[in-house]
Amino acid sequence: MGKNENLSYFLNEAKNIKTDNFEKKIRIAILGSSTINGYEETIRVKCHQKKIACRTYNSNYNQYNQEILKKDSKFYEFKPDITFLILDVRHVLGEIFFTPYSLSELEKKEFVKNKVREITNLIKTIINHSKSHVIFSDLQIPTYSPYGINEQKQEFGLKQIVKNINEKIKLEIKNEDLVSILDFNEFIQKYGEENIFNYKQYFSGDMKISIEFIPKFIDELMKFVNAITGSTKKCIVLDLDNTLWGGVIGEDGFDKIKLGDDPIGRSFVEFQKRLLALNQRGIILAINSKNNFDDAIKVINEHPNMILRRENFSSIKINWNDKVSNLREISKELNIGIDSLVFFDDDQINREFVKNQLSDILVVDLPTDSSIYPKILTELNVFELIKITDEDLKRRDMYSQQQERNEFKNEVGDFNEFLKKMDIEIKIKKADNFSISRISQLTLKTNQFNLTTKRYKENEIELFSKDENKIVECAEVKDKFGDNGITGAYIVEKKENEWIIDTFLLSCRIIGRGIEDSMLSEIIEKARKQNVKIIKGKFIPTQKNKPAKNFYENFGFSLEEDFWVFNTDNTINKPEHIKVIKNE
Amino acid sequence: MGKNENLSYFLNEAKNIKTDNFEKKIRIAILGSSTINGYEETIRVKCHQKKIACRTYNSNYNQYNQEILKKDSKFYEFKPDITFLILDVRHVLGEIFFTPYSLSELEKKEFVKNKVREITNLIKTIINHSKSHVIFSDLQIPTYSPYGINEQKQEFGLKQIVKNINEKIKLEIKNEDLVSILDFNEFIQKYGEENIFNYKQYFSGDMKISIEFIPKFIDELMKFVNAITGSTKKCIVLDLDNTLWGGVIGEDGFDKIKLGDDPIGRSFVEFQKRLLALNQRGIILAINSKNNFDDAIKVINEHPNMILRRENFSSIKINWNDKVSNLREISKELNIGIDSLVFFDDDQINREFVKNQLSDILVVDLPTDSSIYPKILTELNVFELIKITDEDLKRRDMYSQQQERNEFKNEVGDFNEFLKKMDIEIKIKKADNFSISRISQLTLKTNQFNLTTKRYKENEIELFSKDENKIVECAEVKDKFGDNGITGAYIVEKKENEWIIDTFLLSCRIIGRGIEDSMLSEIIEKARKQNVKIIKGKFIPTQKNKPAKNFYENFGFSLEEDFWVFNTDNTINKPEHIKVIKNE
Amino acid sequence: MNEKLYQIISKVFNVESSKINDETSPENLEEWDSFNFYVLLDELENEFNIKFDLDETLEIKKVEDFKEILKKHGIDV
Amino acid sequence: MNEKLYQIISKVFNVESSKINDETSPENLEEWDSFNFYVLLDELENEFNIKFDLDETLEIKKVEDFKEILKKHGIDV
Repeated sequence: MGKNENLSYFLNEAKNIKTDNFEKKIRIAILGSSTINGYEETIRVKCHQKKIACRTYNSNYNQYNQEILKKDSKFYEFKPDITFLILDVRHVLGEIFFTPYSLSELEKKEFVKNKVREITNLIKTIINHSKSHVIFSDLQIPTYSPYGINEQKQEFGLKQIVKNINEKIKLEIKNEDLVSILDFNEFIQKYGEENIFNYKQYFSGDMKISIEFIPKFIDELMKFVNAITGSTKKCIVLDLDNTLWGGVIGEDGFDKIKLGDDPIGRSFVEFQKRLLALNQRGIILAINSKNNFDDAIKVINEHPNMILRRENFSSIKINWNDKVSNLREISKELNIGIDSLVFFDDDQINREFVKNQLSDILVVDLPTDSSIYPKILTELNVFELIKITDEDLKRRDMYSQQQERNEFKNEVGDFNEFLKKMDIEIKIKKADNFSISRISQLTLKTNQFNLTTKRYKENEIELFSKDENKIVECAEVKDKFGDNGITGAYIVEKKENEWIIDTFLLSCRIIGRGIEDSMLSEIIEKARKQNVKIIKGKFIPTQKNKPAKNFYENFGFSLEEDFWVFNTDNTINKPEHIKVIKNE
Repeated sequence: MGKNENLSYFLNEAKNIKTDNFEKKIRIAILGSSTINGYEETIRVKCHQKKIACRTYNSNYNQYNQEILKKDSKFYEFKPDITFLILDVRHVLGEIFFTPYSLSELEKKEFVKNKVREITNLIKTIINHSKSHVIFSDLQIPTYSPYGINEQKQEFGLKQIVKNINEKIKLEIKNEDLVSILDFNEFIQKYGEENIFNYKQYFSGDMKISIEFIPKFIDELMKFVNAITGSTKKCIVLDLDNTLWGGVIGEDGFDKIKLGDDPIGRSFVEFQKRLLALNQRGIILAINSKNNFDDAIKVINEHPNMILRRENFSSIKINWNDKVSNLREISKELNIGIDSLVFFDDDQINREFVKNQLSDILVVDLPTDSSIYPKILTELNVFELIKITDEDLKRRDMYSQQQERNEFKNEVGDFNEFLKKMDIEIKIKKADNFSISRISQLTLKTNQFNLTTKRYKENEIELFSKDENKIVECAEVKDKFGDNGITGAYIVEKKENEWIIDTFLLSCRIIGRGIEDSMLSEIIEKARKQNVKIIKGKFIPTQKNKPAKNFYENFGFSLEEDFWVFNTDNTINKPEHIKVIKNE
Repeated sequence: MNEKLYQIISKVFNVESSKINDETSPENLEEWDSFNFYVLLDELENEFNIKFDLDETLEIKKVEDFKEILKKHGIDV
Repeated sequence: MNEKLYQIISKVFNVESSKINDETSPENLEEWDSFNFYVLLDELENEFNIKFDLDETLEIKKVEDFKEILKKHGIDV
């Protein structure tokens, strides 16, 4: 992936990028108070590596103020999707950076207030004049105070001034969905100012991040790009032996594998704890291991130092099948694309085999040293979400319920019988503040049951929801096994005599239970009530949305030119086993 | 100085330290929640290098709780002067470190409250059961949150939990003079967690600071040791050409020296800004340069990019004398010891000459690259004070006034005439909350006019001031040129029939104006009023207190065995030119 | 060793190494701009594990000057 | 090279290098304790610019094992 390449690699690669024909496209503006040469080239290359077509815009040196405040600036003309605002603490503080004594307590407070106002004003101006996300890189807390060790006991020392500015900006933008904060201090903490700040480059060209560390800094920016373009991974598939614990269960046995208690064992426990943290945040875990099922599951169920237990895994493949078949099955079972999976396996041959067969999967190159596993996981940066929705937090439970559903299905045998016994209930809701970010997330991430695959950012959904000529609604799905959360959505454009379905999608894990039919019925009934005769919708084929291909046809729509059309006088094929609650 | 030596150097050197006979002595306890092997050896060696005799105590692995809470523990038995309490964030947070989600907002707040209570309780217990300073190393803000980029938008994310604990502890101990906080996050920011935290060593032996970085961490501890033992430097003496500006004024001329405007010039401006910051905090600046006075002073007075101006320098030696003579004169003129000076000169030959002739001075080894000067200055760590008093902040002004006084003296000619015209006024004050820390600082730092050179920490002075059998008073000195602040102090032990002067000292810069006589007269008059006949005092000679040697004798005391004795029936030799105001 | 220097320069400036000689300078090579000059300095420092002084770097006007400065740091090119 | 290893060991453990041989272990050298063993590992990593795996380090019981592990990392001692 070229992650460890140095800046000249990126500068040269950037010249070699041909016009990208990737599905995902993004326009990125970088505004900075210092020299930001090299940033845009690096981000374009890193986007290219992730199959994101990226256009960039760079502000002129320290011209960010004018660019933001003048509404006809080149910056607004560029129409960015994401704007990174990178201000340097020396620049913001001016002389105060060196001589905080020159101000009284009161003046310091006034100073903080003014700076917060200036910066939030810039951020809000961007939001008001564009549709761009704004990522503000917060101010670096100085690593040196002329107060020395006394800094910590000052009422309002130099560091406190900066901390206050950061905290207050954070509060100001808290409710702005389009604004996020890049934790610049985390970046400094990780690599150290000693390395990141190069005095020579600073005096030579006002570079605040050394040339050596620009690619690492761009990785921090890429977290946001990944999240906003919906390139986030959903599921971590794990091998067991020497991946979740030290040693081989089939050879060493239950009592001899290394898990806790010794240095090697402690490293695996730490790795599991970090996996658990991701799992609790909504990243699905699965197992793909060549082992006797009984041996391995016993460790998972019974080993006293095991952190991850059976309920943490949404799919468990412990068998003697090859790893690729298992991965395909996991993808199918969880109803998520192969490109949403991350695969951890200590065995290099397995890894190469998987890479070779499944080019879309992210295979993590694990080192031979298990003590590095936790660090590797932490630095993957592929699980970022611009906003963590309730659905994300509930996902883990939802997948466990899914397992129960599958078992129930096997029990009941007959599929129709099964559906009837599922007690499915759909709540249809208009888009509101609680659901807008989730609906946007669904349009960004849903690939399989998505009729038009139009991607909409949060602010676009918000705009649509206020448009009187549009219907933006989502479906919250429950059944006897639990709550699936908001898993379906549609957007309808209302014209005088016909309605056009702009977007219709369903989270793949609930396809095939009639929920899609209930939702479509809902649209048709609504049109009927308003005396609209014609409902039209397109199916735009992609590599992934075959499951939705015959949806309109099966429902009774007929193809007329580009559109599938339905006359609302016809009978509606509404599923009987589903209870629909309208919540308008 | 062995500053860049690695840990094995310190481990071995520690074995070679013979019983130190240094004047400065310190007992240091280190309590930690993780492995702290190697810390005590390194700190002993670093103290030895600074001529501080150091004894250390190490808590057993993670036994800090018991050691602090049990009043008969080995820790209290050790009677530390300084206790470092070094808790690791993982240890304090426990499972919350990995899975902050498991708690609700309310539970998180409760958690923060409990942790703050636990830790401040530990700190306050140490203060109550010992006379030790406590230095609490604050908790490291995690560089990784399972929330990812969302952490910054969480109401109460993982990092916020830690920040809150740190902030609240800071507030809790704000008014505890014996408690300071070591900014552990600054340490991480400087060198980077990548380097400081070594997973292998962590899993192997619960080491939270990698072996490679233990000596660097001990440097952070040494800041407090220097400050508490009064080893702080007072004055920076600066060369001019290629030290305060680029180029040579005598050759390049006013317009050609590099100061601002180009990379080299910017590095000198930055260096000057950092010097200014120290100067504003009370560190005296002086110039020692071989140059034509007029050429050089013109730059200082008139160069548009000069940051430091004439008023920032308390002593200016621009002449063709050798550097050592100039340094001796500066020391004499400012009345501060050679060992309180730091000397900056780009010329290595000058530096070696000075090191050779004046072994007590700190000569900074400047690199050939001027862009590194600001970093070198920042990392010297020799200007730390445990508490910055008003006198520290005023010192710069006081030294400028001193210059005016000298000029006035030259003007007046006759010394007695000069003294009369000085309008000296002394305010004698009992020690109170405003002056206790200053009085302690004076006992710790005064060497020349100090009759017994007894060193007292703040808590000891506080104790004395509450003792009915002791007089603890200080003298605030003013004259027509300005306020010298609290520059004299004495401690008298009252016995039934005699008073014993335990401590009598005067800041060296005001010696020889009769102030010492006024202060002593004050003690004698007080005794007379209480019908005490005998005043006794010792003169304990040191290498530095010759100026005070004949003080008692000149005043009319007579030597009886170890003591100088005065009968209060005798005439008091009270200076007429000084106005004494009592403020009891 | 001459070659190694040319190689690094050609890599950073993204030009054929045959276009590099001792007289190459910003005047005759448009790929040599003020920013990638710093990138080049950085790569040379890392490659040869040396640190240039700020004032040394300000003296560099053409490829030959790189050779001089590297020689000063004990790197024979 | 053997000498270099012995030299480093002798420096870290603060014993005469003549007291070091392939069979030297915590059993027969009291200066070898669990902490300075880690210090030694750290010095060897820095000296030879290598990184040991955690499990490799757990296998070391005597000086000879250091030789084995260094050989594995391409350092011929």
